[in-house]
Amino acid sequence: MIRVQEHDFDVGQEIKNLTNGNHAIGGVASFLGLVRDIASDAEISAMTLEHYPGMTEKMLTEIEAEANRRWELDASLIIHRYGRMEPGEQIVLVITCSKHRKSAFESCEFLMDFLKTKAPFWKLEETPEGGKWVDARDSDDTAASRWIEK
Amino acid sequence: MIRVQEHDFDVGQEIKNLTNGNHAIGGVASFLGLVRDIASDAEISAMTLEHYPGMTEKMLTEIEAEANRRWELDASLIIHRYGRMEPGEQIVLVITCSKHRKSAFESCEFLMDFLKTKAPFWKLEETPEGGKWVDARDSDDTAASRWIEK
Amino acid sequence: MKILYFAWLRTTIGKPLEEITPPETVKTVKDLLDWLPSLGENYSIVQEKSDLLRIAINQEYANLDQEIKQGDEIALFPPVTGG
Amino acid sequence: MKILYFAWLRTTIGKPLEEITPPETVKTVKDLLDWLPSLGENYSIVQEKSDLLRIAINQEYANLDQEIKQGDEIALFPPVTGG
Repeated sequence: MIRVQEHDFDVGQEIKNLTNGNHAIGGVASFLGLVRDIASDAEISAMTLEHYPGMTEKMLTEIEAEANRRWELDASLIIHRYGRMEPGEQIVLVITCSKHRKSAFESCEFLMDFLKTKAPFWKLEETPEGGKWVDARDSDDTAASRWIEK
Repeated sequence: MIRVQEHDFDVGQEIKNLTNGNHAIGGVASFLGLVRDIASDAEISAMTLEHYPGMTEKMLTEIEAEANRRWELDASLIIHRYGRMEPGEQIVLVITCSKHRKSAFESCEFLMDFLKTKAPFWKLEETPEGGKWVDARDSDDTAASRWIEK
Repeated sequence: MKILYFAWLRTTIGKPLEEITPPETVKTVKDLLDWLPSLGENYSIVQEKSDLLRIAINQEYANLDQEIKQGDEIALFPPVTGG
Repeated sequence: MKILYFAWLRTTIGKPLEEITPPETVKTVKDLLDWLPSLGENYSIVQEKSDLLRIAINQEYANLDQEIKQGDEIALFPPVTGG
Protein backbone atom coordinates (compact mmCIF):
# COMPACT_ATOMS: atom_id res chain seq x y z
CA MET A 1 0.00 0.00 0.00
CA ILE A 2 1.30 3.48 -0.78
CA ARG A 3 0.06 6.92 0.25
CA VAL A 4 1.23 10.38 -0.79
CA GLN A 5 -0.34 12.98 1.45
CA GLU A 6 0.08 16.46 2.92
CA HIS A 7 -1.17 15.63 6.43
CA ASP A 8 0.70 13.85 9.20
CA PHE A 9 0.38 10.14 10.06
CA ASP A 10 0.31 8.00 13.21
CA VAL A 11 3.09 5.36 13.16
CA GLY A 12 1.60 3.16 15.89
CA GLN A 13 -1.81 3.14 14.22
CA GLU A 14 -0.33 2.33 10.81
CA ILE A 15 1.57 -0.66 12.22
CA LYS A 16 -1.59 -1.87 13.98
CA ASN A 17 -3.67 -1.56 10.81
CA LEU A 18 -1.08 -3.45 8.80
CA THR A 19 -0.60 -6.38 11.20
CA ASN A 20 -4.11 -6.57 12.62
CA GLY A 21 -5.41 -10.13 12.59
CA ASN A 22 -2.53 -11.55 10.50
CA HIS A 23 -0.92 -14.05 12.87
CA ALA A 24 1.52 -15.28 10.25
CA ILE A 25 3.55 -12.10 10.77
CA GLY A 26 6.55 -12.58 13.04
CA GLY A 27 8.53 -9.42 12.31
CA VAL A 28 7.66 -5.82 11.51
CA ALA A 29 10.48 -3.53 10.39
CA SER A 30 9.84 0.16 10.02
CA PHE A 31 11.65 3.32 9.15
CA LEU A 32 10.47 6.81 10.04
CA GLY A 33 12.16 9.87 8.52
CA LEU A 34 12.02 13.17 10.41
CA VAL A 35 12.89 16.77 9.51
CA ARG A 36 16.26 17.69 11.04
CA ASP A 37 17.05 21.23 12.15
CA ILE A 38 20.61 21.14 10.82
CA ALA A 39 21.63 20.63 7.19
CA SER A 40 25.23 20.23 6.09
CA ASP A 41 25.99 23.91 6.45
CA ALA A 42 23.02 25.80 7.87
CA GLU A 43 20.29 25.83 10.46
CA ILE A 44 16.91 24.96 9.06
CA SER A 45 13.70 26.59 10.23
CA ALA A 46 11.47 24.52 7.94
CA MET A 47 11.41 22.74 4.62
CA THR A 48 8.97 22.31 1.77
CA LEU A 49 8.71 19.05 -0.12
CA GLU A 50 7.72 19.46 -3.75
CA HIS A 51 6.70 16.38 -5.70
CA TYR A 52 5.43 15.25 -9.10
CA PRO A 53 1.82 14.18 -8.55
CA GLY A 54 1.07 11.06 -10.54
CA MET A 55 4.67 10.01 -11.11
CA THR A 56 5.25 9.86 -7.34
CA GLU A 57 2.43 7.36 -6.88
CA LYS A 58 3.59 5.42 -9.95
CA MET A 59 7.18 5.14 -8.70
CA LEU A 60 6.22 4.20 -5.14
CA THR A 61 3.85 1.53 -6.46
CA GLU A 62 6.63 0.12 -8.67
CA ILE A 63 9.16 0.13 -5.83
CA GLU A 64 6.74 -1.63 -3.49
CA ALA A 65 5.88 -4.24 -6.14
CA GLU A 66 9.59 -4.88 -6.65
CA ALA A 67 10.11 -5.42 -2.88
CA ASN A 68 7.22 -7.89 -2.86
CA ARG A 69 8.78 -9.69 -5.80
CA ARG A 70 12.15 -10.00 -4.05
CA TRP A 71 10.94 -10.89 -0.54
CA GLU A 72 8.02 -12.86 0.83
CA LEU A 73 6.13 -10.12 2.62
CA ASP A 74 2.82 -10.36 4.42
CA ALA A 75 2.20 -6.64 4.21
CA SER A 76 3.97 -3.40 3.37
CA LEU A 77 3.27 0.31 3.48
CA ILE A 78 4.92 3.46 2.19
CA ILE A 79 3.66 6.88 3.28
CA HIS A 80 5.39 10.01 1.99
CA ARG A 81 4.31 13.53 2.81
CA TYR A 82 4.67 16.69 0.73
CA GLY A 83 4.27 20.37 1.60
CA ARG A 84 5.79 22.48 4.38
CA MET A 85 7.22 20.79 7.48
CA GLU A 86 9.12 21.98 10.53
CA PRO A 87 12.00 20.27 12.37
CA GLY A 88 10.84 17.18 14.23
CA GLU A 89 7.93 16.56 11.86
CA GLN A 90 7.45 13.18 10.20
CA ILE A 91 8.24 13.02 6.46
CA VAL A 92 8.23 9.38 5.44
CA LEU A 93 7.24 6.00 6.84
CA VAL A 94 8.06 2.55 5.46
CA ILE A 95 6.75 -0.59 7.15
CA THR A 96 7.38 -4.19 6.06
CA CYS A 97 5.86 -7.28 7.67
CA SER A 98 7.17 -10.78 7.19
CA LYS A 99 7.38 -14.17 8.84
CA HIS A 100 11.01 -13.61 9.80
CA ARG A 101 13.02 -10.55 10.67
CA LYS A 102 15.65 -10.85 7.93
CA SER A 103 13.22 -10.28 5.06
CA ALA A 104 11.42 -7.53 7.00
CA PHE A 105 14.68 -5.64 7.63
CA GLU A 106 16.08 -6.11 4.14
CA SER A 107 12.93 -5.10 2.28
CA CYS A 108 12.50 -2.04 4.52
CA GLU A 109 16.05 -0.87 3.73
CA PHE A 110 15.53 -1.64 0.05
CA LEU A 111 12.36 0.46 -0.06
CA MET A 112 14.05 3.41 1.63
CA ASP A 113 17.12 3.22 -0.63
CA PHE A 114 15.02 3.16 -3.79
CA LEU A 115 12.58 5.76 -2.61
CA LYS A 116 15.55 8.07 -1.92
CA THR A 117 16.84 7.74 -5.48
CA LYS A 118 13.67 7.19 -7.56
CA ALA A 119 10.66 8.89 -5.97
CA PRO A 120 10.24 12.40 -7.44
CA PHE A 121 10.44 14.57 -4.32
CA TRP A 122 12.59 17.67 -3.88
CA LYS A 123 13.41 19.40 -0.60
CA LEU A 124 13.56 23.18 -0.35
CA GLU A 125 15.09 24.17 2.99
CA GLU A 126 14.39 27.49 4.68
CA THR A 127 17.74 28.70 6.02
CA PRO A 128 18.80 32.09 7.46
CA GLU A 129 20.14 32.83 3.93
CA GLY A 130 16.80 32.03 2.30
CA GLY A 131 15.36 29.02 0.46
CA LYS A 132 17.88 26.42 -0.67
CA TRP A 133 17.23 23.33 -2.81
CA VAL A 134 18.86 20.31 -1.24
CA ASP A 135 21.53 18.57 -3.34
CA ALA A 136 21.22 14.83 -3.94
CA ARG A 137 23.73 12.79 -1.93
CA ASP A 138 26.15 10.40 -3.65
CA SER A 139 25.78 8.08 -0.66
CA ASP A 140 22.14 7.55 -1.61
CA ASP A 141 23.13 6.33 -5.07
CA THR A 142 25.71 4.05 -3.46
CA ALA A 143 23.11 2.69 -1.05
CA ALA A 144 20.67 1.98 -3.88
CA SER A 145 23.31 0.38 -6.11
CA ARG A 146 23.88 -2.51 -3.68
CA TRP A 147 20.43 -3.90 -4.54
CA ILE A 148 21.16 -4.25 -8.25
CA GLU A 149 20.64 -7.89 -9.17
CA LYS A 150 23.73 -9.44 -10.69
CA MET B 1 17.19 2.45 27.53
CA ILE B 2 16.09 -1.11 28.20
CA ARG B 3 12.92 -2.55 29.75
CA VAL B 4 11.99 -6.12 30.64
CA GLN B 5 8.33 -6.33 31.46
CA GLU B 6 5.29 -8.60 31.51
CA HIS B 7 2.77 -6.04 30.21
CA ASP B 8 2.28 -4.90 26.63
CA PHE B 9 3.73 -1.70 25.11
CA ASP B 10 2.61 0.99 22.65
CA VAL B 11 5.01 1.25 19.68
CA GLY B 12 3.83 4.68 18.51
CA GLN B 13 4.10 6.14 22.01
CA GLU B 14 7.58 4.68 22.53
CA ILE B 15 8.84 6.21 19.26
CA LYS B 16 7.32 9.56 20.24
CA ASN B 17 8.92 9.49 23.71
CA LEU B 18 12.30 8.64 22.22
CA THR B 19 12.37 11.30 19.49
CA ASN B 20 10.40 14.01 21.27
CA GLY B 21 12.14 17.37 21.04
CA ASN B 22 15.35 16.00 19.55
CA HIS B 23 15.53 17.68 16.15
CA ALA B 24 18.95 16.22 15.37
CA ILE B 25 17.26 12.87 14.64
CA GLY B 26 16.70 12.24 10.94
CA GLY B 27 15.96 8.51 10.97
CA VAL B 28 14.18 6.12 13.29
CA ALA B 29 14.50 2.40 12.60
CA SER B 30 12.41 -0.04 14.56
CA PHE B 31 11.70 -3.73 14.77
CA LEU B 32 8.64 -5.25 16.37
CA GLY B 33 8.46 -9.00 17.02
CA LEU B 34 5.04 -10.67 17.19
CA VAL B 35 3.83 -14.12 18.28
CA ARG B 36 3.11 -16.27 15.21
CA ASP B 37 0.42 -18.93 15.21
CA ILE B 38 2.50 -21.43 13.23
CA ALA B 39 5.82 -22.92 14.32
CA SER B 40 7.96 -25.14 12.11
CA ASP B 41 5.72 -28.15 12.63
CA ALA B 42 2.67 -27.29 14.71
CA GLU B 43 -0.08 -24.79 15.31
CA ILE B 44 0.50 -22.63 18.34
CA SER B 45 -2.27 -21.53 20.66
CA ALA B 46 0.03 -19.49 22.91
CA MET B 47 3.57 -19.28 24.21
CA THR B 48 5.26 -18.52 27.49
CA LEU B 49 8.53 -16.62 27.61
CA GLU B 50 10.74 -17.59 30.54
CA HIS B 51 13.73 -15.42 31.33
CA TYR B 52 16.59 -15.03 33.80
CA PRO B 53 15.77 -11.92 35.86
CA GLY B 54 18.91 -9.92 36.48
CA MET B 55 20.98 -11.46 33.70
CA THR B 56 18.41 -10.38 31.10
CA GLU B 57 18.73 -6.73 32.09
CA LYS B 58 22.50 -7.06 32.29
CA MET B 59 22.78 -8.56 28.77
CA LEU B 60 20.37 -6.08 27.16
CA THR B 61 22.27 -3.19 28.78
CA GLU B 62 25.57 -4.57 27.44
CA ILE B 63 24.14 -5.09 23.93
CA GLU B 64 22.73 -1.57 23.86
CA ALA B 65 26.02 -0.07 25.07
CA GLU B 66 27.86 -1.97 22.34
CA ALA B 67 25.50 -0.58 19.66
CA ASN B 68 26.11 2.92 20.97
CA ARG B 69 29.85 2.30 20.82
CA ARG B 70 29.66 1.15 17.18
CA TRP B 71 27.19 3.71 15.83
CA GLU B 72 26.50 7.36 16.59
CA LEU B 73 22.98 7.10 17.95
CA ASP B 74 20.81 9.85 19.35
CA ALA B 75 18.57 7.44 21.23
CA SER B 76 17.81 3.73 21.48
CA LEU B 77 15.33 1.49 23.24
CA ILE B 78 14.92 -2.23 23.80
CA ILE B 79 11.70 -3.61 25.31
CA HIS B 80 11.32 -7.36 25.80
CA ARG B 81 8.30 -9.00 27.39
CA TYR B 82 8.12 -12.23 29.38
CA GLY B 83 5.17 -14.38 30.46
CA ARG B 84 2.29 -15.86 28.49
CA MET B 85 1.35 -14.39 25.09
CA GLU B 86 -1.11 -15.35 22.36
CA PRO B 87 -0.65 -15.16 18.56
CA GLY B 88 -0.56 -11.59 17.32
CA GLU B 89 0.76 -10.22 20.63
CA GLN B 90 3.87 -8.04 20.75
CA ILE B 91 7.02 -9.68 22.18
CA VAL B 92 9.94 -7.38 21.53
CA LEU B 93 10.58 -3.85 20.32
CA VAL B 94 13.89 -2.30 19.29
CA ILE B 95 14.12 1.35 18.24
CA THR B 96 17.23 3.22 17.14
CA CYS B 97 17.42 6.92 16.30
CA SER B 98 20.24 8.54 14.39
CA LYS B 99 21.06 11.46 12.12
CA HIS B 100 21.05 9.23 9.05
CA ARG B 101 19.16 6.11 8.09
CA LYS B 102 22.16 3.83 7.55
CA SER B 103 23.27 3.85 11.19
CA ALA B 104 19.68 3.60 12.41
CA PHE B 105 19.02 0.50 10.26
CA GLU B 106 22.35 -1.18 11.00
CA SER B 107 22.22 -0.70 14.76
CA CYS B 108 18.61 -1.90 14.89
CA GLU B 109 19.54 -5.13 13.07
CA PHE B 110 22.61 -5.53 15.25
CA LEU B 111 20.53 -5.22 18.42
CA MET B 112 18.00 -7.79 17.21
CA ASP B 113 20.70 -10.25 16.11
CA PHE B 114 22.51 -10.06 19.43
CA LEU B 115 19.39 -10.10 21.51
CA LYS B 116 18.36 -13.30 19.69
CA THR B 117 21.61 -15.06 20.60
CA LYS B 118 22.58 -13.49 23.96
CA ALA B 119 19.50 -12.40 25.92
CA PRO B 120 18.42 -15.22 28.28
CA PHE B 121 14.85 -15.83 27.12
CA TRP B 122 13.29 -19.22 26.33
CA LYS B 123 10.05 -19.83 24.47
CA LEU B 124 7.67 -22.60 25.51
CA GLU B 125 5.01 -23.07 22.83
CA GLU B 126 1.58 -24.49 23.57
CA THR B 127 0.81 -26.90 20.72
CA PRO B 128 -1.95 -29.51 20.28
CA GLU B 129 0.67 -32.06 21.50
CA GLY B 130 1.39 -30.06 24.66
CA GLY B 131 4.14 -27.66 25.74
CA LYS B 132 7.26 -27.63 23.55
CA TRP B 133 10.48 -25.73 24.17
CA VAL B 134 11.57 -23.94 21.02
CA ASP B 135 14.95 -24.98 19.60
CA ALA B 136 17.51 -22.29 18.88
CA ARG B 137 17.98 -21.59 15.16
CA ASP B 138 21.36 -21.86 13.49
CA SER B 139 20.37 -18.93 11.27
CA ASP B 140 20.34 -16.71 14.38
CA ASP B 141 23.97 -17.60 15.15
CA THR B 142 24.84 -16.90 11.52
CA ALA B 143 23.08 -13.55 11.67
CA ALA B 144 24.92 -12.57 14.84
CA SER B 145 28.31 -13.73 13.55
CA ARG B 146 28.37 -11.14 10.75
CA TRP B 147 28.83 -8.38 13.36
CA ILE B 148 32.06 -9.83 14.75
CA GLU B 149 34.74 -7.19 14.38
CA LYS B 150 37.70 -8.39 12.37
CA MET C 1 3.23 18.31 -25.99
CA LYS C 2 3.07 19.04 -22.26
CA ILE C 3 6.33 19.69 -20.43
CA LEU C 4 6.71 20.01 -16.62
CA TYR C 5 9.57 21.52 -14.60
CA PHE C 6 10.34 20.80 -10.95
CA ALA C 7 12.46 22.24 -8.12
CA TRP C 8 15.16 24.70 -9.34
CA LEU C 9 14.32 23.97 -12.97
CA ARG C 10 10.83 25.29 -12.25
CA THR C 11 12.06 28.40 -10.44
CA THR C 12 14.71 29.21 -13.06
CA ILE C 13 12.50 28.67 -16.09
CA GLY C 14 9.78 30.48 -14.19
CA LYS C 15 6.79 28.21 -14.72
CA PRO C 16 5.69 24.77 -13.53
CA LEU C 17 4.48 23.55 -16.93
CA GLU C 18 3.66 24.62 -20.47
CA GLU C 19 2.52 23.40 -23.86
CA ILE C 20 5.35 23.28 -26.40
CA THR C 21 5.33 22.57 -30.12
CA PRO C 22 8.86 21.56 -31.15
CA PRO C 23 9.64 21.27 -34.89
CA GLU C 24 9.45 17.86 -36.54
CA THR C 25 13.23 17.48 -36.41
CA VAL C 26 12.95 17.04 -32.63
CA LYS C 27 12.62 13.28 -32.33
CA THR C 28 14.44 12.30 -29.12
CA VAL C 29 14.90 13.62 -25.59
CA LYS C 30 18.35 14.85 -26.60
CA ASP C 31 16.87 16.77 -29.56
CA LEU C 32 14.38 18.37 -27.18
CA LEU C 33 17.08 19.50 -24.75
CA ASP C 34 19.06 21.00 -27.66
CA TRP C 35 15.98 22.84 -28.90
CA LEU C 36 14.61 24.14 -25.55
CA PRO C 37 17.17 27.01 -25.16
CA SER C 38 15.69 28.57 -28.33
CA LEU C 39 12.60 29.38 -26.23
CA GLY C 40 14.45 31.98 -24.16
CA GLU C 41 17.38 32.81 -21.93
CA ASN C 42 15.97 31.05 -18.87
CA TYR C 43 15.98 27.75 -20.69
CA SER C 44 19.77 27.67 -21.08
CA ILE C 45 19.83 26.00 -17.65
CA VAL C 46 18.95 22.68 -19.29
CA GLN C 47 22.31 22.84 -21.08
CA GLU C 48 24.32 24.37 -18.23
CA LYS C 49 23.14 21.82 -15.70
CA SER C 50 22.82 18.87 -18.07
CA ASP C 51 24.68 16.62 -15.58
CA LEU C 52 21.98 17.23 -13.00
CA LEU C 53 19.06 16.80 -15.36
CA ARG C 54 16.63 13.90 -14.98
CA ILE C 55 13.95 13.25 -17.59
CA ALA C 56 10.64 11.43 -17.41
CA ILE C 57 8.33 10.56 -20.30
CA ASN C 58 4.78 9.80 -19.25
CA GLN C 59 5.92 9.57 -15.63
CA GLU C 60 8.65 6.98 -16.25
CA TYR C 61 12.39 7.72 -16.20
CA ALA C 62 13.77 8.16 -19.70
CA ASN C 63 17.16 8.24 -21.45
CA LEU C 64 18.57 10.89 -23.79
CA ASP C 65 18.09 8.74 -26.89
CA GLN C 66 14.50 7.83 -26.11
CA GLU C 67 11.95 8.98 -28.68
CA ILE C 68 9.27 11.54 -27.88
CA LYS C 69 5.98 11.94 -29.66
CA GLN C 70 2.87 14.10 -29.75
CA GLY C 71 0.76 13.76 -26.60
CA ASP C 72 3.67 12.70 -24.38
CA GLU C 73 3.99 14.22 -20.91
CA ILE C 74 7.64 15.23 -20.56
CA ALA C 75 9.14 16.23 -17.20
CA LEU C 76 12.53 17.77 -16.43
CA PHE C 77 13.86 17.81 -12.88
CA PRO C 78 17.01 17.60 -10.73
CA PRO C 79 18.06 14.42 -8.88
CA VAL C 80 15.42 13.59 -6.29
CA THR C 81 15.94 14.41 -2.61
CA GLY C 82 12.93 13.04 -0.76
CA GLY C 83 12.76 10.49 2.04
CA MET D 1 26.91 -21.82 45.97
CA LYS D 2 23.63 -20.94 44.25
CA ILE D 3 22.78 -22.70 40.99
CA LEU D 4 19.84 -21.87 38.70
CA TYR D 5 18.24 -23.94 35.93
CA PHE D 6 16.13 -22.61 33.05
CA ALA D 7 13.77 -23.96 30.36
CA TRP D 8 14.02 -27.76 29.87
CA LEU D 9 16.93 -27.99 32.29
CA ARG D 10 14.62 -26.64 34.99
CA THR D 11 11.75 -28.99 34.10
CA THR D 12 14.03 -32.05 33.85
CA ILE D 13 15.98 -31.40 37.02
CA GLY D 14 12.69 -30.46 38.64
CA LYS D 15 13.57 -27.22 40.38
CA PRO D 16 14.40 -23.65 39.37
CA LEU D 17 17.32 -23.21 41.76
CA GLU D 18 19.13 -24.72 44.74
CA GLU D 19 22.09 -24.32 47.08
CA ILE D 20 24.86 -26.79 46.31
CA THR D 21 28.11 -27.57 48.13
CA PRO D 22 30.48 -29.26 45.72
CA PRO D 23 33.71 -30.81 47.14
CA GLU D 24 36.92 -28.78 47.04
CA THR D 25 38.13 -30.73 43.98
CA VAL D 26 35.45 -28.92 41.92
CA LYS D 27 37.36 -25.87 40.70
CA THR D 28 36.03 -25.13 37.19
CA VAL D 29 32.74 -25.14 35.33
CA LYS D 30 33.76 -28.43 33.72
CA ASP D 31 34.43 -29.99 37.16
CA LEU D 32 30.97 -28.85 38.25
CA LEU D 33 29.25 -30.43 35.24
CA ASP D 34 31.13 -33.70 35.89
CA TRP D 35 30.08 -33.65 39.54
CA LEU D 36 26.40 -32.63 39.17
CA PRO D 37 25.12 -36.10 38.01
CA SER D 38 26.17 -37.45 41.44
CA LEU D 39 23.22 -35.48 42.89
CA GLY D 40 20.65 -37.78 41.25
CA GLU D 41 19.36 -39.34 38.05
CA ASN D 42 17.67 -36.14 36.77
CA TYR D 43 21.00 -34.37 36.66
CA SER D 44 22.45 -36.71 34.01
CA ILE D 45 20.86 -34.33 31.46
CA VAL D 46 23.80 -31.94 31.90
CA GLN D 47 26.03 -34.67 30.41
CA GLU D 48 23.57 -35.99 27.84
CA LYS D 49 22.82 -32.56 26.44
CA SER D 50 26.25 -31.05 26.99
CA ASP D 51 26.24 -29.64 23.42
CA LEU D 52 23.16 -27.59 24.21
CA LEU D 53 24.34 -26.36 27.58
CA ARG D 54 25.06 -22.68 28.18
CA ILE D 55 26.64 -21.52 31.43
CA ALA D 56 26.62 -18.17 33.22
CA ILE D 57 28.65 -17.19 36.27
CA ASN D 58 27.26 -14.17 38.10
CA GLN D 59 25.01 -13.43 35.13
CA GLU D 60 27.79 -13.38 32.53
CA TYR D 61 28.40 -16.10 29.93
CA ALA D 62 31.20 -18.46 31.02
CA ASN D 63 33.44 -21.11 29.45
CA LEU D 64 34.04 -24.67 30.61
CA ASP D 65 37.50 -23.90 31.97
CA GLN D 66 36.42 -20.84 33.90
CA GLU D 67 36.95 -21.08 37.70
CA ILE D 68 34.05 -21.08 40.12
CA LYS D 69 34.19 -20.03 43.73
CA GLN D 70 32.12 -19.81 46.87
CA GLY D 71 29.35 -17.22 46.60
CA ASP D 72 29.13 -17.40 42.81
CA GLU D 73 25.71 -17.50 41.15
CA ILE D 74 25.89 -20.27 38.56
CA ALA D 75 23.19 -20.73 35.88
CA LEU D 76 22.68 -23.59 33.42
CA PHE D 77 20.37 -23.18 30.44
CA PRO D 78 19.78 -24.15 26.80
CA PRO D 79 20.59 -21.82 23.87
CA VAL D 80 18.36 -18.76 24.14
CA THR D 81 15.24 -18.39 21.96
CA GLY D 82 13.82 -14.95 22.74
CA GLY D 83 13.17 -12.04 20.45
